[in-house]
Amino acid sequence: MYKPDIIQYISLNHYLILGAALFAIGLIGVMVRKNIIIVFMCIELMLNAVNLILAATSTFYSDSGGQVMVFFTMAVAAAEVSVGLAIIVMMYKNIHSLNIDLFNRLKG
Amino acid sequence: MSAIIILTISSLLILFFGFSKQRGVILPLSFIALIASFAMLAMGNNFWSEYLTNMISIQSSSKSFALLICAIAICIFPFFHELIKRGNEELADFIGIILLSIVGAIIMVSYQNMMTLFLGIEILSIAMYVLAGANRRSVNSNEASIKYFILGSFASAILLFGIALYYAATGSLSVINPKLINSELYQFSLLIIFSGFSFKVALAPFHFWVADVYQGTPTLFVTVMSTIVKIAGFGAFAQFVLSQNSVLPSWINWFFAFIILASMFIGNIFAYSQSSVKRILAFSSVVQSGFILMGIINLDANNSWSLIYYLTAYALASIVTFIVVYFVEEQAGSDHLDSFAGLSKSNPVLAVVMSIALISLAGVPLTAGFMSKLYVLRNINSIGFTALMVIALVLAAVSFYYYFKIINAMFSPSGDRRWSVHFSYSAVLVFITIAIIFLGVMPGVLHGFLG
Amino acid sequence: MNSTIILNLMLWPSLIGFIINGIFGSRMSKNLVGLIACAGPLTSFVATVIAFFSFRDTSTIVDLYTWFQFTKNIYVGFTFNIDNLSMLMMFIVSGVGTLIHIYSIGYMHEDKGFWRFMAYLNLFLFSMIILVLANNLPLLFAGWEGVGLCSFLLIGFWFSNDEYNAAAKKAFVMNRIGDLGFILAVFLIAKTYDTLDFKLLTQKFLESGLNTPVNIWITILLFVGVTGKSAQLPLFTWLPDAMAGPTPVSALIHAATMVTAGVYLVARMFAIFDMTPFTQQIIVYIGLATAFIAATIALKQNDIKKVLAYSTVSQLGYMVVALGCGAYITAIFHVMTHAFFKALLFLSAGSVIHGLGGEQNIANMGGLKSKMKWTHLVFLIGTLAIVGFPPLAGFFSKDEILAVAFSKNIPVFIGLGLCSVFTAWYMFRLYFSTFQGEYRGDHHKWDHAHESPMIMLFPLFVLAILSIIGGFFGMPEVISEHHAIDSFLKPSIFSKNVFHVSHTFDYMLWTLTVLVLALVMYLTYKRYTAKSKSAYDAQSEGIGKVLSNKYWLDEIYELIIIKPLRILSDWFNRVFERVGIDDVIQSPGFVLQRAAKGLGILQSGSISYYILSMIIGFIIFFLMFIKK
Amino acid sequence: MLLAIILILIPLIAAGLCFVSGKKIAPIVGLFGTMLSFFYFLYMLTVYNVRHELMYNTFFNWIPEIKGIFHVGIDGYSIIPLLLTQLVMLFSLLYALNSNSNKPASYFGLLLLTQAFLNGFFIAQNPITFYLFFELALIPIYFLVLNWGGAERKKAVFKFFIYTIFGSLLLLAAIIYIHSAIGANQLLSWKEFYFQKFPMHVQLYLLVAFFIAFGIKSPLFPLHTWQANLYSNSDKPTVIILAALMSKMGVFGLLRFVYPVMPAINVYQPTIITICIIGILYGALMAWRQTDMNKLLAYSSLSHIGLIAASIFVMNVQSIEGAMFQMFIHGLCVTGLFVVVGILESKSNSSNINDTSGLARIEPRFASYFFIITLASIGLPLTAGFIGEFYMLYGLSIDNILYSLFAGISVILGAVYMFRFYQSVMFGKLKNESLQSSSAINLNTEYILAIIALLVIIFGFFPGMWIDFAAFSFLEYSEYLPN
Repeated sequence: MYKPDIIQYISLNHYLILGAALFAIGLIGVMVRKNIIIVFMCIELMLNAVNLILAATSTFYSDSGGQVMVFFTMAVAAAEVSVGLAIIVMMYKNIHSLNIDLFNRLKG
Repeated sequence: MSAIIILTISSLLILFFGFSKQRGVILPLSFIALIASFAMLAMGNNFWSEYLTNMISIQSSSKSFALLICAIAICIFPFFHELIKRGNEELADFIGIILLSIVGAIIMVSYQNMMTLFLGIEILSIAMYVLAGANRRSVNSNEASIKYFILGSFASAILLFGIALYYAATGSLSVINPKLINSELYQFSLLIIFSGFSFKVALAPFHFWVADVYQGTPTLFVTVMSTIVKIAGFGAFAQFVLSQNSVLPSWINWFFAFIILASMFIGNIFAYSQSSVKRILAFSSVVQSGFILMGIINLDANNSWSLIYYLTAYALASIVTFIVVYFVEEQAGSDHLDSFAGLSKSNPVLAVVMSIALISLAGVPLTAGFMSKLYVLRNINSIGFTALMVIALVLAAVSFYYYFKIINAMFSPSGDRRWSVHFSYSAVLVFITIAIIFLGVMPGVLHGFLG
Repeated sequence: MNSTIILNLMLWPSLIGFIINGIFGSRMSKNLVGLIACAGPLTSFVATVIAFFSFRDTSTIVDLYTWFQFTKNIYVGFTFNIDNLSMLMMFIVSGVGTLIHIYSIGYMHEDKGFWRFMAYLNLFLFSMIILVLANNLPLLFAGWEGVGLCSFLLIGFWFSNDEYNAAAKKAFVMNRIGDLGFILAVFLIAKTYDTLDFKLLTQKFLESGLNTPVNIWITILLFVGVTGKSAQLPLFTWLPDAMAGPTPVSALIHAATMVTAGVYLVARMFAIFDMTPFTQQIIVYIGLATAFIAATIALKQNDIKKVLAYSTVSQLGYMVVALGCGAYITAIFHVMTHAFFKALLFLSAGSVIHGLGGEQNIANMGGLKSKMKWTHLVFLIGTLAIVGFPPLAGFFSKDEILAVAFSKNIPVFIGLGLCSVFTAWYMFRLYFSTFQGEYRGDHHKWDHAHESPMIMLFPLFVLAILSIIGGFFGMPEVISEHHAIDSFLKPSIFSKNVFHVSHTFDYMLWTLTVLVLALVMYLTYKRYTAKSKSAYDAQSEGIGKVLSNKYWLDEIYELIIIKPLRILSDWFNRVFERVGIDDVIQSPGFVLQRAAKGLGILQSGSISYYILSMIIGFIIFFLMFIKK
Repeated sequence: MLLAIILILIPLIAAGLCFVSGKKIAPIVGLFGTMLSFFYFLYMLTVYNVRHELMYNTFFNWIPEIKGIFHVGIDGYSIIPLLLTQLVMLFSLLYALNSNSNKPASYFGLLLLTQAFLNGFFIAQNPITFYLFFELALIPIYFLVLNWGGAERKKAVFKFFIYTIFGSLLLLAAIIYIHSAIGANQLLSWKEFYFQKFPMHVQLYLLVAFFIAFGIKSPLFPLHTWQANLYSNSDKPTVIILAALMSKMGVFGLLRFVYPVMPAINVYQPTIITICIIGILYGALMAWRQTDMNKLLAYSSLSHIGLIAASIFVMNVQSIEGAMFQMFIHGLCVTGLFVVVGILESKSNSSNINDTSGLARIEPRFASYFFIITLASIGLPLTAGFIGEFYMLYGLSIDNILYSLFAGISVILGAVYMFRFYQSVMFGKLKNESLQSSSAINLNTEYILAIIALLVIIFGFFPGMWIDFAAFSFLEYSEYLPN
């Protein structure tokens, strides 16, 4: 399979570190943001960070599995989004707000 | 494989029947589908797997996991007849979704490749997010689904990250005999993947969702969560460990031991102070996961049966408990301990089966729970974690405390008017209870059946 | 005649009487009950007589059956030994027992629990016979505790009175303290000599005639048992209280038979006592102290039975001194004579009480000789016998004890002499204040005062005769070469000790005795025949106060033993059980509750916190992974 | 056919029948079941050969995966506890028949279930089977007390339950450890277990586990705090089982389990025996000042059991014989005494010893039975109580005479508190005339008392063969003792 030259110059670790960084950003976002939509987007960010790693790795090993996996991930993410948005709509109907910190009635 | 297809098609059919007029067929159809798939699995022709480039193979241990899942589903389904109260569209939706989730579960326990693992987990989880929010009007249910959804997809992302690292380390998504395994990256990926699994099976410290979600979710669906999801999760866990066990680094046992310890402590301590029965059972399920994990330490194909035995015992017991909780909730409107007061007077059958199920969860001899604990404890003791075994048993005394707190409540004299549930429900419950005791009296049978 | 049959005839009749009376007594007529009750001891007595003629000077072992096989070598059977010592004791026990049974028929006739009383008496006799005939220590111990039990039952016979119950319990418990010593001694013997059979033991003792520490411990522990049963210091305080029981009980159990069991035990085990002089010293001094303390206390008692009780204690002191000197036969001799005259005194005192309708305080008596002349006569005989007026029974035995003491240890002799002066004093005081002078009580009783019926007098006469002639079995060599008791008991008690005193000493002693007695008689006559009760008031100062308060011994025991225990136990009950044990054991539970409360914040319900804590957990694992 | 396992099956089946049968029939079924097992056991006894090490045994591979073998049979140690169990269960059911409160079928079912598990416990021939019944026997008792008894029964039984479970889980840990230590060869009977040689520190751990497990069950001194409340709050037939049989489970367990840890015991003996002796005296002192009859008996049996445990720890033939015999006699006595307490309570609706007095005048027969049982329990010679105490104290004195000195003090204190109890309820003036009217002593309670009184006297005169049972088993197992 054809590898662009640039792959030779940038080692896999760089991709991994970049992915990890993106992943961490998303993760922290999930932790700190209150608006559920944003939290949701942060999760998407995490997934895409993973996608980056997968794509890079698959190219690196010239193994197509990774790229297939990326498509799977996208599809799954889409499904998640659909369900998630439905749940969020329900939430808005119930408490007329998108702040997840209002959801701490179940505890202890 | 054909089981998966049968279930998928039937779930689509059921969703379709939801709109159309023939609604009586929904439950029978689903039931038939389950039994058919069970039979298919039992016959176990692996005809399809090479068409899927060996991404799924329902072989020895995964086969027994899949069988277990179907069997448990068959045990649960009769109670979904209760859903008819909620109108037929919902009935169709929920049944369809549950069938799909079972498909996901079967995929989870039989994957050979990270892609199918991820796919299975997501199918199962997304279905569960929906079920958690099944009571659209109830804020609790809504909160449960939100929490489950956010935390769950977060965990999936973590797992996926682990998978990606694994891929980066080994250069292949297949879990079968990975290469380059002595790289740091590989071990790090293991750490992350196991953390992801731990979330799915609610092991401390990744257990936080479990209590809130169980409490908010409609109880019938909690039954599914606490049985099928857990079996599937541990099945996937076990599959991964089995595939890697030749190359797992030694520190992973300590990692497991640490998780077990954490689960024992946190689960018991939190359950100790609860007054909502569903929360008690939720936290106790954390403890039980800890015990099950004992079965996974240095798992290999020879002693995977002990894991299956434990899962069976746990699943049977928790079906009974949650169903009883469901009926009590129907009557008293809450799952608080006080609403169990006098159950022995108002409905002796439920009281007795609940007691036996709880006794089995606590692990008294002649119940399945005792045998399963015996197996896993002996397992960890034989690999030198004697201290861990002792601590686990000492903490189990606490678990006796909260299980028998429920029994005390049920046998307290404040018995008000009698109320009874439909005969067939009681019959199924009694049947399951007998199964629990039978497994406890003749522990060899299941192993023999699994071959 | 076959020894087994004779033994069975000696042993079982009283038990059979007990069973019959105990089960059917409530439905049977009183005469029948009395008949059955008396039949038991009488049969034993006859059997003893037969035994006396058939196996004299032999030691006949009868093994009925195996009680238990204790260790490989130690066989503990229902085994009995008919030798001269046990036969002599049997004569005393069954003979005096029979008389007292007969007496009781008259004495207790009016009582509702007559049948119960007779049954208990029979049971007592059975236990006593086991004690006397037993051939091994456990069996002797069985009798030993059996008599304790019966004394418990009989002291508390009128059980609706709580003081009597208390007295009964006190007696039993104090005996048990002694019994613990006894049983420990048994263990030591079993460990050291590997047998519990008297015959073998005596042989082994004589073989290994060593003064080893273990032997000293054995003897001391045995003697602890003796102090309990034979009312020596420090365990004698139960005996005066035991007078709560009906008078025949006091006569039979607490004067004639049970309390002499200790003396009998030491005489049985003479061999080991002979080889431990240290213990013998202890025994001598304890005996002396007991005799002295009891005698002095008796000087100030006004209850007719209490006086006799204390005199019993002091007489037991005499016997124990004799034992300590190694004069076992002398001790047994005094046991015999004492059984006669003390039983006589108690029974006649009982007859007085009976006649006066339950009056026991001598301050309210006097001049009774006109009312009950027979009782007066026999009481006088008893008094003379106990004070040792020649030639009555007490004279010879007591004189022998004094001689022994003189030959061993002069101070002890002087002490004993002093005691006998006291004895004379309180006995004559008792006699004069009861029978001489004028009556001091209320006249209602005086009018009803009457002589006892014949059935009560007959035993008195028999005992009176015995108290007169009883001494002649043991004439000192001054008078006759033949000392009957001595030669009779030698086969059983062949201890080497010899006591020789010069004849001049004997003569001096006798003259001194007579003179002192005459003096005391005169003084007491002057003092206690007066009309006023002033002589009977408890003094409020000086030595008199000490005596009338019995040296505060009970109070001291209460203070140093019972009270601390009670406080301790209350403290256990109120505080320690809860705080000291329960809370400590449950502390993990408390910790758990705290932890559950404290960790509750982790489950805060907020998603961000959940994720945070998950991340923290993950980081911990990551660090583990780094370190690994 | 003679098989030990039938001793489990008979009561088990009877229990099942009780559960299904109605309120009227259940008592008869239960009584029948108990009598059946009683006579079956007697029949076994007639054929039993004293010198035979193990008879009537059954075993099969119960948990094949871990070579867990189910093995029941009768050896010398089992005989006396089994006899006690059959007798006491018979008495307990007889008493339950006439206790005026109406008992549903499940009550008798649970009693029978208890008997089945207790029989199983006493005939268990290897640790796994032993543990199985050790924990099972707890469950029916738990439900018995939970549903029938005094006001605070819930709290009391819950405490008891959690304590006992804690102990038995430690025992489970120990057994699992032993089981995997034995490894390849299977743990068929006690001998394989006794054959094990563990390193010293392991022995110490095991010893601690055993001591806690059985010490809670018995109970021994520091672990007894559940006892008094439970006894005073549970129904009489139940408390009879608790005091007469459950407490024996503890000491019997010690007897079964101390062999492999004997070296450790020999090292730490002074400490262990001291703890036991403290317990003996503590129990006696506590019993002395109690006013509640049940609590008095509870503490008195704490004292007695402490003595038994101590003499098991010194482990010589006399002490073991004595312990065995005393288990039996204490079981009988405590049964009788609790029946007496039941009668007294039903006469003067109070369990305070000061609320009853002077009964001897109106109930002479009852008084004499009570008195004989009291004498046996304070160990008077020619009653059976003496034999056991004599043997045990001698066994202690073989190791150290001081042990028997201090343990012997409890014999004195025993007389103190038992006579205090007896005198204050039986003697004195007849306080309230209501006692006179209500005669709660009906026929079958009187039978129970008479039989027990007779037995303690008979065993007092003829203890011989009963002691031998224990002796032969001891000699048989003693080859595994360190010398």
